[in-house]
This record gives sequence, structure tokens and C-alpha cells, in this order.
Amino acid sequence: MADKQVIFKIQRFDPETDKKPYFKEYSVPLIDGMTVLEGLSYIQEHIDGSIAFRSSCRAGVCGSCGMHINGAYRLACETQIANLESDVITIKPLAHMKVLKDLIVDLEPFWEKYRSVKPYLIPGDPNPEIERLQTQDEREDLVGMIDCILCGCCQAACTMTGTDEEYLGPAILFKADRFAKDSRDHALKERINLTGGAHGVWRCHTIYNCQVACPKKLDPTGAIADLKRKSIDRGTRISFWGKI
Amino acid sequence: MIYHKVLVVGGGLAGMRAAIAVSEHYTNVALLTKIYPVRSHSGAAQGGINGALCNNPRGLHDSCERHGFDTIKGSDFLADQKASMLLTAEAPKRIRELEHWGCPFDRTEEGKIAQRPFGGAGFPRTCYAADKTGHVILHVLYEQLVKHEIKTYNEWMVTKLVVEDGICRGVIAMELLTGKLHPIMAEAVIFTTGGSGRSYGVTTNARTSTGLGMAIPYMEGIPLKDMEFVQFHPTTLVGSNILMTEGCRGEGGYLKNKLGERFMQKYAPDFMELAPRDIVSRCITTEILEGRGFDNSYVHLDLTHLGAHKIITRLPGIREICINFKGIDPITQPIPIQPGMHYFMGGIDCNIDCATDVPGFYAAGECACVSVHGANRLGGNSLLETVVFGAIAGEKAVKYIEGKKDARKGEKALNSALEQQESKINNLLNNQGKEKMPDITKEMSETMLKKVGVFRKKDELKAALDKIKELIQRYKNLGLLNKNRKCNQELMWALELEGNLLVDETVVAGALVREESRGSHSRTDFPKRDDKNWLKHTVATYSSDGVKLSYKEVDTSIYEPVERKY
Amino acid sequence: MERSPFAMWGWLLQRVTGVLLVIGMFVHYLYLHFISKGHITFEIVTARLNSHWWVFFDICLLAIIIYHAVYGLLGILTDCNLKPATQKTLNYLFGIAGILLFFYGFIALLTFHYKVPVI
Amino acid sequence: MIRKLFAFIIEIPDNFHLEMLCFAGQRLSGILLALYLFAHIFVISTATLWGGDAFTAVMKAMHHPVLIVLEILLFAGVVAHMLNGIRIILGDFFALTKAQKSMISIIALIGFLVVSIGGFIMLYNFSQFHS
Repeated sequence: MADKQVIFKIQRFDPETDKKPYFKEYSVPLIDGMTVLEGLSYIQEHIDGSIAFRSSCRAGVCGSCGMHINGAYRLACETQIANLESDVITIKPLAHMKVLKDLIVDLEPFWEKYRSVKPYLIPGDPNPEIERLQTQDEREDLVGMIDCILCGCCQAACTMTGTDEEYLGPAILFKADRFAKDSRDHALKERINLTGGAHGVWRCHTIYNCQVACPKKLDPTGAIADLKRKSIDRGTRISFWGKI
Repeated sequence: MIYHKVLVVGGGLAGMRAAIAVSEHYTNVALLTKIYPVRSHSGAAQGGINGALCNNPRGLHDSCERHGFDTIKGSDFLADQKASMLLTAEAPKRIRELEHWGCPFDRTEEGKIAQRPFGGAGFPRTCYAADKTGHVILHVLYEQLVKHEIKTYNEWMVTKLVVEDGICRGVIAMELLTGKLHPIMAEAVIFTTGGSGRSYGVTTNARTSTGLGMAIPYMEGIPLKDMEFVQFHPTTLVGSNILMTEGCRGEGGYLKNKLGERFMQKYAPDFMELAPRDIVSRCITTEILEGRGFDNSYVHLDLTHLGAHKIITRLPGIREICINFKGIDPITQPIPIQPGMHYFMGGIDCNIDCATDVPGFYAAGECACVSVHGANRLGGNSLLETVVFGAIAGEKAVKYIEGKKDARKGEKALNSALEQQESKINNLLNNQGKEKMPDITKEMSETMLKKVGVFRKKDELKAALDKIKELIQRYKNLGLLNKNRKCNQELMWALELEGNLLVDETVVAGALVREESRGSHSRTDFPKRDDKNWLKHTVATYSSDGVKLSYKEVDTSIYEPVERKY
Repeated sequence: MERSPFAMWGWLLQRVTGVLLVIGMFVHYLYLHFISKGHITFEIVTARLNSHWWVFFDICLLAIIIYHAVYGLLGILTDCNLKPATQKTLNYLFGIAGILLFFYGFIALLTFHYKVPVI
Repeated sequence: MIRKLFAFIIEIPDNFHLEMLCFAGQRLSGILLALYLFAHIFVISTATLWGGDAFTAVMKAMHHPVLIVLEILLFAGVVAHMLNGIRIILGDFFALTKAQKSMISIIALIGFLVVSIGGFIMLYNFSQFHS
């Protein structure tokens, strides 16, 4: 065939039949402007229907298709094969999560942690008639905090989520900090209590894996550092003066 | 058997809003979604949500009535006017409610919600959060879902709606990871499954936006309304057809053809680029067809004159998508765009209460047709529709249950439906047919795109209808590669393909018969709007040998239809 | 999860001792490796440690570096998310070992100050 | 358990970038420096255990061309651990997490200068004594 072929090397695993994950290779004809996700769906449609992966929006906004592609965590849908500059594309599921099938991992613990940090606005006063006022400056604090798509790439890249299963992880702490930074939120005390535990912010060693892995170029490390500073501020006051 | 008072199917904005509305009355409400709620395609909405808040200095004289009139005018007077007025009257309340829940809208100088101009609107009234409005609202609603501790069935897919004696009893759902079928009994079922974008090859919609959600009630005899009105978004990125928000033009972007002209001057001199979507799509297509497009397939959306600061603060997502998918930076280069299928104005036929003819079955969001958008939807009204009618559907479902005498009925119907679905899926898996799914999908999307696209013609529509009918027949001989039940995504796509085909049939059949041009339905052989014969809704009903069409009155009690000019 | 002052103070002190060690090690290296020449003898050290300031400095440096080293090693084990009971035992074990080590080093330092073996 | 203990090395191929290498280096140098610290304290305590002459004798034995190279390596380890520690602290306490990439280049430069100057002085001192 005249077309250029790329080899997809995909980690396969079915916990019911396989003892260990293994790699299987597929050859896919390369089309101009093809993304990794398109390659995967080509395999699913034409070569091996048993392969399983999550996908939805194909525009990099839903966060379904986070996976480990050629040495880094990326969204399959926005990764151009041409940009990888390699004839072999190695794909692994998100690390530190239980593999349910091939590239599908068990996200339930992730959502469980998400729920545990009260990820919703807790305003101090009853809702006013009109909107709550917030200056554009206060709104600017949220730039870069509201863009998280919860794809789980940072969570998988973080070395600490691998060693400590109970560690909340960068994505969750990022979410917690999004509310800690919101001028309309009045539950900072509660948020610090929820994230300032031994399996919370103190488990972070500022490795920056999350920041490097983030497909949206957000800064979870910075968010965790922000929570640490807030926690220290409160913690030292309590220790030295007994209360705030 | 799993039992819920109310089961919401679909985890997008409308679904979550409905579930939250129900949970204020009953705790036994569940939300069932094919993916995860935050993965829903509502999150891809970019531009904003419309509401007459009058926060913009240029919008001080705006009002809900003006918003309603713009919506009706935008709809080419096919909207049910009371429904449109309800939508716009509820808008400020719902937007402020979102704000109270923590939605990070951009702000004005005084700290109120900022508003930007949008297509077809007389005043700037689109509230936005950069170009990620859908994303932030989706996350805010999911946060509320978590707060209300609503049970969600993630990665479950409904395969059948169970209707017994004309009353909705529940659904049969498949757990995608295990492939197991479960009957779910519910007093009321709310469908909020979105549109059928995958019917078209060139679409802004997600891979998961398929027509199954509309096809399931359709197969149970619940009609689909106004299906021929399919909106094409004028600006989608060439190649991947990812949405380039209308906000680009709202912020002042220009559309330019090969000659470098702002061609909208010729077509809509007053509104220019901010004419409604159907008009801009037609203009772009005309330019391309008349040879003034690049490579005969696209034109340019030029943002370069806006300056780096405005693009980075107001349209960061657009810039990111352009860089990731096309390798161009909108600050320095124009974006190549073409129209792409975007939204279904039509859907499950329901009234202003989101109720259908089957008691206990409700629909909201894109999959429903309350008929607020008529023949063409204005940008920013879809997010509004989801939160307004999501809430209404939830509340009306609660009211229905309160007035209901029997409960926990229909076990027998559910069990027999379960058996029927089991055998259907087993047949699909064991079918040794020669037909391959990618072929059918490809032929379907190409037919729809080429023959039922922006411009439509009688013989093309006829050919398309034949083709879709042929594909429905060929679908019966589908042979799948993967015969396993567990985690079989191919099976999921196959089930959805059937839904897509059925929905497509209603689209083509409706378009073939409607001999006029109205809103997004543009017939080259009938270029004029014909209020005398066609000011009516198309209602498509399922029968085993194809679509049965009938017609319904349009509510024009408030404004007299006039010619639509921009 | 409850806020954990123990984890916070451990983490914070690790950073504080880290910064102090930057200063301490600078002085330590400057004096002992760059200014003083040749191989060190007992007499050279005793001459330096005649000064109370040097004794004070060395004891502080010893305490800080032992905290930093012991907490650092313990931290690596803590990251493994062991059973709470095991973790508690380890905390005590490392704590006691750190204190013992400090006293051992302390006595070694005093040997130079008093110019005779303490034992 | 072993996997978890050495995750900072095992996971390098999955996250192959400078930041991860810095972290692994920080942990590894930390462990080695801690071990060195214990040895260091023990060597100094020879004076307490066996008297001043024993201490002098041990110190003289330490003054060996091979050991001076190891000593310079130790110095490099201390400097690397220190500078990387400063980078982490700056990131955490001064909201400089976005600037960490440039911080890595800066500390690499500073580290290189400090180690080469310090190493040169140490070598010079050593050679002076022997000549």
C-alpha cells in the first residue's frame, strides 16, 4: 500500500481472562491530520472490535480520553499523530487506577475523592435577589482555575497517588482550591479541614508531574501550594494563639 | 428490580438540572448517563447563555419581551410563541440561579454578570465565561448534583423505554462495562439525551451525540416534531469541525472570502457577521459554491484585528483549539472555517410542560422539541433552554407523581421488555451478516451531509430518503467484529447507529415534504417562505414501514408573522 | 478527612530546617573546607570549638540536620501509606532514633570542647 | 511495598521530564546524604570513643586522593539537594510554580558554578598541602 502506516502498540488487559497486561500491535493507515483517537476508533471499527477506550467530544473539552501516549499523559483526541514524530505509538491507560478493560480504568475512587472535598460553592449569606457581585479582579483569580476538565491525567502522573491510594491527588485539590479562591465562597475553614489532612496537601512533594501532564496547561501544583499556604496560615495561628 | 421515583436519562445540562429540580422534592431520583455527567457534550458549548439582564450599558433597554421577540423572529415564526416567551421570561431567574450556585461568569465594572452581543439579538444579552460557558455551567451543575447527593448511573445506556397501557413504566438499561441489561422501574422518566449530531459527517457534536435518545421514544410511538430543521453552525474549524464559537463574531471577528471581502455586507448589511446562524451558514455556503472560498471548501474567520489581549482573555479556548488541531494561532492568522451540522431544532414532541402524549414521560434539552427554536435557534438560547426546561421538566414530573394514584406498577411489562431486549442484543451479536458498521455509518453521514445539508433540493432529498431506507434494511444484516457481551463498545455504537438511521429518516422525510424555505430548512426549488401552507409543525410518527407524517398548529398568539430581515 | 497539625508541622519544619541548613552548610563548608587547609587534627578542632559560639553553632546545625534527615527518611516511608499502627510505630522509632543520634553527636562535640573524652 | 518505596525511580520512564528527574535526584541524594550524615557523626565520635589521637589518625587516613574526589562528589550532592530544595520552597511559598521551568535552568547554572569553583578550591587546597 502506498499509504503510510503507523503502528499502534496498545496495552490490552481484561481482568477476567488475562493474568497480566500485555501489548498488542495494530497497523493503521495514516491520514493527513489524524489524531490518536481517530486511530483508535479505526482499530475498533476495522481491526479489533474488542478494544475498549473512553471517548466523547473529540475536541479536548470533555476529558474522557486521557491516556498515556508515547511517554506522556495526553488527551487522545487532541494529540496529532504527526506531532508525535514517531512511527510507533505506545498507548497505556491512566496509571495508579484499576484497569477495568484495556484503556478503561476505574474512576470511581476518583469521583469518591471528588465528592469528599465538597466541590460546590458554599456562600456565607442567603442568595440575594440579583446576582452576587464580584469585581472583575476577583473574577481574575479564577482564570485558570475553572478550566479543569477532570480528565485524570494529573492524577495518573502524580507519583504520590501511586504510593498513597488515599491521597486526594492534584485534580481534587485543584478543585478544592478553585472554591478557596472564589470571593463568593465562605467556607475556607471547612475546605482547609477537608484538604489539610495527612492524605491531603501535605502528601504533595511539589514534583510538578501534574503541571507537566495537564493537557489544558493548568497549574495544579500551584493550586496545592496555595492550599498549603492557606492551611499554614490558619494552622500556625491556631497553634500560636489558640484560635484565629 | 431497581426502582426510582424519577429517572433522568442523559447527564448533560438539562438532565442534571431536571434531577436537581426533582431532588428538591424527592430523594429517590437517579440520573443515568452513557458517559460521566461532566463528559457530556453540553460542556463544548462556548459562547454563552442568553438572558435579558440589562447589565451591558448598551443593553439597558433590553427586556424579556424583546428577547422573546428576537427568539421568535430568529425562529422564522415557527416557534410556539408562548413557549418562547416562557423561555425568555425565566431566563434572568435561571442565570442568576446558576450564578448563586457558583458559576464563574465574566463581570462588568460594577461586578454584575457581563454580556456580549450575539447573532440575531437586538441587544448584547449573552452572559459568558470567556469561551467556556458550557463547560463552567456543566461543572457547576455537576457540583450541585454532588451537593444534592443524587444517585448517578455512570456509563449505563438506555436501550428501551417501557410503556404499558399508554403509561410510562421505566426503562431497560445496559451497564456498558459488563454488558448486563437491567430493568429500571420509575414513576416518571425524563429524557435529556441531546441531539443526533453523528448523523452527519461534518458536525460539531461529540462521538456520543447520537440519535438513540430520540429514537427510543420514537419507536414506542411518541412522535418527533420538526425534525427537518437542522442547524448548521457557520463557523467550524476545517478538518475536525470543532466549534468556533459565535462569540468570535460577537467580539468583532470578520468573515472573509478568498478576495478578502467581508462578504456579509452583501447579505445582511445591518447585522453583518451577527446575523442568525442559518443565514450566515447559507452565505458562507453560497460564497464557497460560487467559487469565492479557499480550496472550494472554506472561508476565513479573521480575528487578527482584535489584538492579542482580547483573544487571550475572551477567547482562550478557541486559540487553544486552533493551535492544537490546526497549528495556527488566531492572533496572527485567520481561522479556516466552514459550516458544520450543529443542532437539532426538532425532537421529541412535547408541550410547554415538557410532557409528551405518554403520561410519565418527559423530555427536555436538545432531544426535546418544546418548539421554542422553531426553524432556527439563536446562539446562546440552547444553554438557556437546557436550564429552563430542565427545571420545568423536573417540576412537572414531580407534580405528575403527586397526582398519581398507583405506584410501583409495570413489573411484568418491564420483565417482558427485558427479555425482548436480551434477545435483540443476542441477535445483533450473533448475526453473521456481511454488512460492516463503518460502511453504513459512512454512507449515512455522507448522504445526510451532501443531500440534506444547508441547501436542499427535491430529487436529492428523494435519493437520500431511498438511501436511508436502504441502509435501515442493510443494518439488519450487520455483522460485528466483537461477539463478547462485556465492555463491547462496538455493540454500543451499533445500537446507536440504528437510532441515528431512524432519526435521519424523519429528517429526510420531513424535509422532502416541506416545500418552502424557512429558517435552517432551505429548499433551492422553493426559496420563499410559505406561511399559507407551511406555518405548521411537522410531526413524524413511527410505523414499521417508515415514517408517518402529520401536522400541528403553530402558536402565533402574540406576534403576527412578518418577513424576516437582518 | 480532618486537618492534621502533625502532618502540617512536620512538613513546615522540613522546609524551615531546609532553609536554615542552606545557611548552616554554607558556613560549615566555608570554614572547614575552603578556609582551613590540610588534614584536620584533633587540635585544630579543639581550637575552633573553644569558642562558645562555635559550639552553639555546631549543636544547632546538628539538631537541624538530624531533624531534616530523619524526617526526610520517615517521609519516604510515610508516602507508602502503611497501616496506621505500623506508621505510628515507625514515627516513634524514627523519633527516638533521631533523639539518640542527637545526643550521641552532642557528646562527640563536647569531647572537643572539653578536650577530653567524655566517656 | 518495594514498588512503592522506589516509585520515585520506577516511575521515571512514565513521566520522563526534568521535573521528575529533579524529584528523583532529590530523594536519592537525600537518602545518600542522610546515610553520609550518620557516618560523619560516627567518624567524629572516634575522639569520644578512643581519644584525640585516634581522631587525628582517622582524619589523616581520610586525606587521600580518592577520597578527595568523593568529597567533591559529596559537595556536589549537597549543593544539588540544597538548590533543588530552594526551588521547591520558592514554588510552594512564593507562588512561583509557573516559573519552575526557568528556575530549573537557573539552579542548574548556579549549581554548576558553585560546584566547579568549590571543587577547584578543594582540589587546590589538597594539592597545596601535598606539595
